[in-house]
Amino acid sequence: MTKYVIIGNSAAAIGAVQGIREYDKEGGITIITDEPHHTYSRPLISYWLEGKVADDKMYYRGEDFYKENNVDVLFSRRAEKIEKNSVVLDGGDRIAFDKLLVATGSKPFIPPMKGLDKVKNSFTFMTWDSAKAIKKKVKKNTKVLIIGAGLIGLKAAEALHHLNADITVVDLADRILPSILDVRAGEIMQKHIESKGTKIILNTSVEEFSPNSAKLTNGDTVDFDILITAVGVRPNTELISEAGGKVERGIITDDTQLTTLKNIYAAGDCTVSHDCSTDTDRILALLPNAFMQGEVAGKNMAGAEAHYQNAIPMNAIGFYGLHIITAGSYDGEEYVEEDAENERYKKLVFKDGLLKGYILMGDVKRAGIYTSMIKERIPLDNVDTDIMKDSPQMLMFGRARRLEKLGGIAVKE
Amino acid sequence: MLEKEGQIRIPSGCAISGFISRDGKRICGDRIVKSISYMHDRSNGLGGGFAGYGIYPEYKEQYAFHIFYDSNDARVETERFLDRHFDVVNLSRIPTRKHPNITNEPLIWRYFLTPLPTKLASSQLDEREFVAQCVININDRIHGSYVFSSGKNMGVFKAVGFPEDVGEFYRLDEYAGYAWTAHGRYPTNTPGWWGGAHPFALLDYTIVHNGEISSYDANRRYIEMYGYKCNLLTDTEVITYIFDFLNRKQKLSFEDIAKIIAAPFWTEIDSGKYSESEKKKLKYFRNVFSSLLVTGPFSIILGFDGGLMALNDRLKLRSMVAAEKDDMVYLASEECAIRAICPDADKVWSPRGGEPIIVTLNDK
Amino acid sequence: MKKVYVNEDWCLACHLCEYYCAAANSGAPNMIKAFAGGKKPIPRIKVEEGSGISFAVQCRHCDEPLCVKGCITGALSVKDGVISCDESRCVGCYTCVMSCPYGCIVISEDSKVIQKCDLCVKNNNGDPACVKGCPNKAIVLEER
Amino acid sequence: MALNYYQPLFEVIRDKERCIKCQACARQCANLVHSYDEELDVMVSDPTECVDCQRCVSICPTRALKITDNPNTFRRNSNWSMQIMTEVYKQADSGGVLLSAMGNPKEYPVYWDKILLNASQVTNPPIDPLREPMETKVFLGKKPRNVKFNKDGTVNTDISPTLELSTPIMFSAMSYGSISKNAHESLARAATELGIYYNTGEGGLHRDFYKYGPNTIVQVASGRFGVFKDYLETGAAVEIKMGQGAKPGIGGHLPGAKILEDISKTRMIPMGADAISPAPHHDIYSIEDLRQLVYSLKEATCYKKPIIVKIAAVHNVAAIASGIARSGADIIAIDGYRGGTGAAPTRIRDNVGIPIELALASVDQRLRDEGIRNEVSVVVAGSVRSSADVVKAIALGADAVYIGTAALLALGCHLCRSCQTGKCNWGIATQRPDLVKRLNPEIGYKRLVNLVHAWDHEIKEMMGGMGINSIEALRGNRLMLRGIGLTEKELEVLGIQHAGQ
Repeated sequence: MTKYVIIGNSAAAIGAVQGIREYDKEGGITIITDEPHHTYSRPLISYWLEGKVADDKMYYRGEDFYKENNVDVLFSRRAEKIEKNSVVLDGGDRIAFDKLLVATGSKPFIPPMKGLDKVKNSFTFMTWDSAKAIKKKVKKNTKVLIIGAGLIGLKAAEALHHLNADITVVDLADRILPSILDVRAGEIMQKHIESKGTKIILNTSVEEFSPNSAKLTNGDTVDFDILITAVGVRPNTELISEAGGKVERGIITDDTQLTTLKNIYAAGDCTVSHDCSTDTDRILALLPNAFMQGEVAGKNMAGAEAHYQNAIPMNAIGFYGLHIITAGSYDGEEYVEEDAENERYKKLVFKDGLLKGYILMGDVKRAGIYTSMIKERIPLDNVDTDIMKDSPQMLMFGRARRLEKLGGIAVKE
Repeated sequence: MLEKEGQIRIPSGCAISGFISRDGKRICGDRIVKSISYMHDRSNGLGGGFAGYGIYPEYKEQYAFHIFYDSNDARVETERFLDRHFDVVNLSRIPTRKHPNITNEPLIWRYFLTPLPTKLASSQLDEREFVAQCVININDRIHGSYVFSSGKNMGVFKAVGFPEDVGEFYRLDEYAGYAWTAHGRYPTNTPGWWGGAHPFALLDYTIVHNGEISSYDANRRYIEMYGYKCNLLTDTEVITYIFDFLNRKQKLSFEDIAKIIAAPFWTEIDSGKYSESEKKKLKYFRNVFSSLLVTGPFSIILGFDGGLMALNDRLKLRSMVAAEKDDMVYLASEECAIRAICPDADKVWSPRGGEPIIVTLNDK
Repeated sequence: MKKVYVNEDWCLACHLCEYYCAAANSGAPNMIKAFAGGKKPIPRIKVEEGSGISFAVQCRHCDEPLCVKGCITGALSVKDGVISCDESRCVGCYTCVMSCPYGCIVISEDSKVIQKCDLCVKNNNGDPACVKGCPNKAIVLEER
Repeated sequence: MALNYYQPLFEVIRDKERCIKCQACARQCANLVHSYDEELDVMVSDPTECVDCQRCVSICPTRALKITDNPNTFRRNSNWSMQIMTEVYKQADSGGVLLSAMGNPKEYPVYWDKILLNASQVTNPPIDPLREPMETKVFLGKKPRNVKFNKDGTVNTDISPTLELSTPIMFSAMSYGSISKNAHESLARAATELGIYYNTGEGGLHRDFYKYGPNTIVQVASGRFGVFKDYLETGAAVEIKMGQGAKPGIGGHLPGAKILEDISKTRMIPMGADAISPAPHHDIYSIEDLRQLVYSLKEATCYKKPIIVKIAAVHNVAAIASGIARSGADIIAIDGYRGGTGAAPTRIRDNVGIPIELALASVDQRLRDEGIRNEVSVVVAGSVRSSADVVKAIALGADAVYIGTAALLALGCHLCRSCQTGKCNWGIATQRPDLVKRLNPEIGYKRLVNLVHAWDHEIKEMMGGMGINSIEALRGNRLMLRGIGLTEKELEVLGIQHAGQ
């Protein structure tokens, strides 16, 4: 019987359990997690904070999940290091493995900021516990300063907005959500968020913190009751690097999710993925990506053969009720439709005869059809581009693809 | 006034019986009378009759015509016709015995005839066809005259009454033949007419029949295309003509005729029990002679020169029992009619629907 | 497993599948009530049409469902080959909308959750309403 | 036109309580009767072009629609009916011949409905078709006069070419062109599954349907469309069409607009050219000429296929049939005056020809009187509407029947009788691709199979009741028929007695 050990208890870990159990119903699986919770969905913490999701809906899988899949979970234990075929836990316990998955995710990055140590109510926003800590401190009109206008910072802002907090977001960059939106979409979104009463200050950083205020580089001073730092994340790669595995910006794996170490796999936000829209290696810290990597890792760990391919950056997210779906890269020829008044924006990016990326804001219906074009690299020659530009629909594809996909009939075009 | 056979189609139920000595032993007519009398309740007194084969050895080369006349005029006209077409070797009234239950008898005459060679030659017909045409002519054209028996060395005796009374009336104890058939009739809604009693005969073919065929008009309209006239509108008449047509004219064997009249079902034909050539033949028959398929319940005994044949409809909707004892074969609607004259049969069985029993003289 | 397939050769673009779907999933006892008072319940099937071609598109119930794999809450799951959504667990993030290659994840009227074809296993219809309602067998439920 | 002399025939009634504005009616009406007014958010209708084909009524998911007669009336007049007046107005407008489609709708007597069937009671048992075999197989073709024997004394079973039918029903001739490819496919597939035959009509045979050849009767008509070697060889039998019940004495005309690519190829005429079938075959001006064509076709098909001659039922049909029976033809098809058509001049359709029941009775009797009934099989057509009509036809003497209108009804036709417009909303009598696709042959053929199976069941029930367990014993069995409400003369022609006799 194979002994499986998984470090981590989030999407990649759960994907691995499902992947393993597809092929191996017998082998023992042990999950090591430094959190005390049944597996929960990390992206839901903002919904929890907002009050939209109750405690019992936070869980990523049902409460019988471990039992049904015959998984032992060691809660609130840290994996300190990997030695030979064992994981060494805090306190020195050793867990032997035949196959190991490192799904350690990432941690918030806190840049050095002057006076930060004086701030009493300083938080990050990555875990359920961090959200719980924030919730305790927030009441109506609580003044909140958020450093970082990226996905995490603005998701936190949205949640706190629903709790009627008084929010200011500060970012060094010249626009919000620079990792997923282009300039114009960023402007529309910024206007939308500001219209809801959230203050956004760009091109600015904190010069110095006092316990309840921050002096900004633009000369203003912002008072706050609590501070949330959300400027970025760093992958947890130490276990692998210390064990001698290859690590660059994240853990390096092949497309079976095997690290450079024998029998040791890695998946999720701690790894480097291959972005097929740009043909570059990068960290794709996305839940779907983590789950599918974990699942591929699990299948391979159980002796099946699986490969993880066609990964691309993509995000489906909404802020203050305005939805956006984006995917791929924005490097190429652009097709843009904009209706700023109705907060609608569409950008399609083409390169090398392929759809490479898109931004949909406001009307995001059927966006997955565009996603599939990027991931499957469907040549634009085979597509009616006028129909495609109008809206994502199956009609733009040739009859053969329609027959195959919708009629279940394989036909040569 | 009630209409008689020929004016209206009258369905009827019945009793039939028959036997044959394969060795050709001549058996007294009282045996068949005894046999049929045991099925008294299957008749209602409105018709009974007999056919005997081998009863006229002294005139076996002549056609024996038995004729009913309603009047002397009819007899005169008929005899004129006969004289024109035949050499009349002998003529006489058929001897009868007065019987309290047999009344309203017509004039009953018998003639032994040979076709006139000149007439036969000029008709360009074969002899039997010539005789058959003459019979049909008399029956169709001469009012009050009805030829009810016209074969060689055989004769039909029939009347309105219970069959045992009819047998006595015709003094059958004075005849002997190698084969006999008998019929007791149960017509519905008619007083019965002497001519309508069974057996029905043409040349040496006689039919006694129990049943009511549903294919009647299909059969009739087909057979009438070939010169037959179904004057009586009875099942027996049309069945007799079918046998005459298929056997005498189409030269088909009695075995094959059974495959036409009581054709196997398609499911049976296709069941694989037949050889390819047999299957082909069955299909051919069902195609070519489809209009001669007889449906509805029937059990018949066909008498012919030298043999008897019994046949049931293919669903066997009418009873029919057969028995064997030495050279004798017995056929009857009910077993009692056989036991009455052959209490110790070697074998008694019930033939299946559509399965013919054909018995011929050993020297034939 | 039996799945719904469409044959565009027989699609008449009558759009009745959309109405049968919407009514079946509306919770109303019949179609008239489902649309009464100007209500427009949203179907989980969509007829696409253009240049003489038309066909209905609905969830393919993929063997490797990207929507389920990507779902951040676990609201989407596969049971006996049927992919369905537990709307009480959906937060309306639309990750599935982003993932589905056929555009078959539908956004609810109030934009709060997603809805999708579950082959009518939940709405007491028994058979998929679109299949039953298609007048020309352009939509069939078959084992292939 | 500023003055409307005549009014729409129909009225659209929409129940607003039930209508959900799904617009299915608007999307399905080729006559553009329904439409959706987006501004007012209401469905509206203009009945001017409505033909009462019932497509919208059938497809409406909430049964919100009804089509009724327009209650508007002209002043009542028993002589000048509204229809006659309307026709006068139309002709005054157009100066043209009035065209109609499908069979004669006038109130002439329907003899089928004046004939009753027999059943067994007491003296002869009815047969239960669920318990006992009940046979409906028939053969069509010439029967030998005499049995021939081989040298070894066995029966020689060689026989003229024969059609074998599992049940005595075939699909009438309907050309590709007058009906759609999908309608043809439905008929062809159904005939194949049923073990019967369908008939190409005079429009040739589409290449896609050659595979159904063993169940196909190919027709040769006066226009000779699509007739060539492969065509003749592919069919199971060849039918010479001399006439059609709906329009005896005149030919046909398929407008060039319907001669699209496939039809042009199949008919072997240029695209867009009118397909005109002359009234006579110009090589047949006499019965001798017909005999020549019969034998030409036999030669062309190596004497392997039965030749059918189809005629319209006209006054001297019995004599004509007798001539055909002696012409070498194997089967005579007679089409009564209620037979359908894709287009016929109204006056011809409604006033020419005689009822099939009378024609059949006299033809069957005539052939028997002449002793030549076995020279040919007799197939009748022209409004055989039910299994009871089939049973009556067989008992009168037919070997089999052709059904056309009933088959089209199975495919959805609602007898709006507007085939000639080419806008059949049921996808049957049209070549418009968007309409043609409305008839999915997968559905169509099953409905035809269902119909014929149902009739076959009913035929067996009726036969069983009569104590007949094989259809051949019913053929010509007129004793099983009685007339009701018929005159002596009618009874005499039909060769049946009156009920009660």
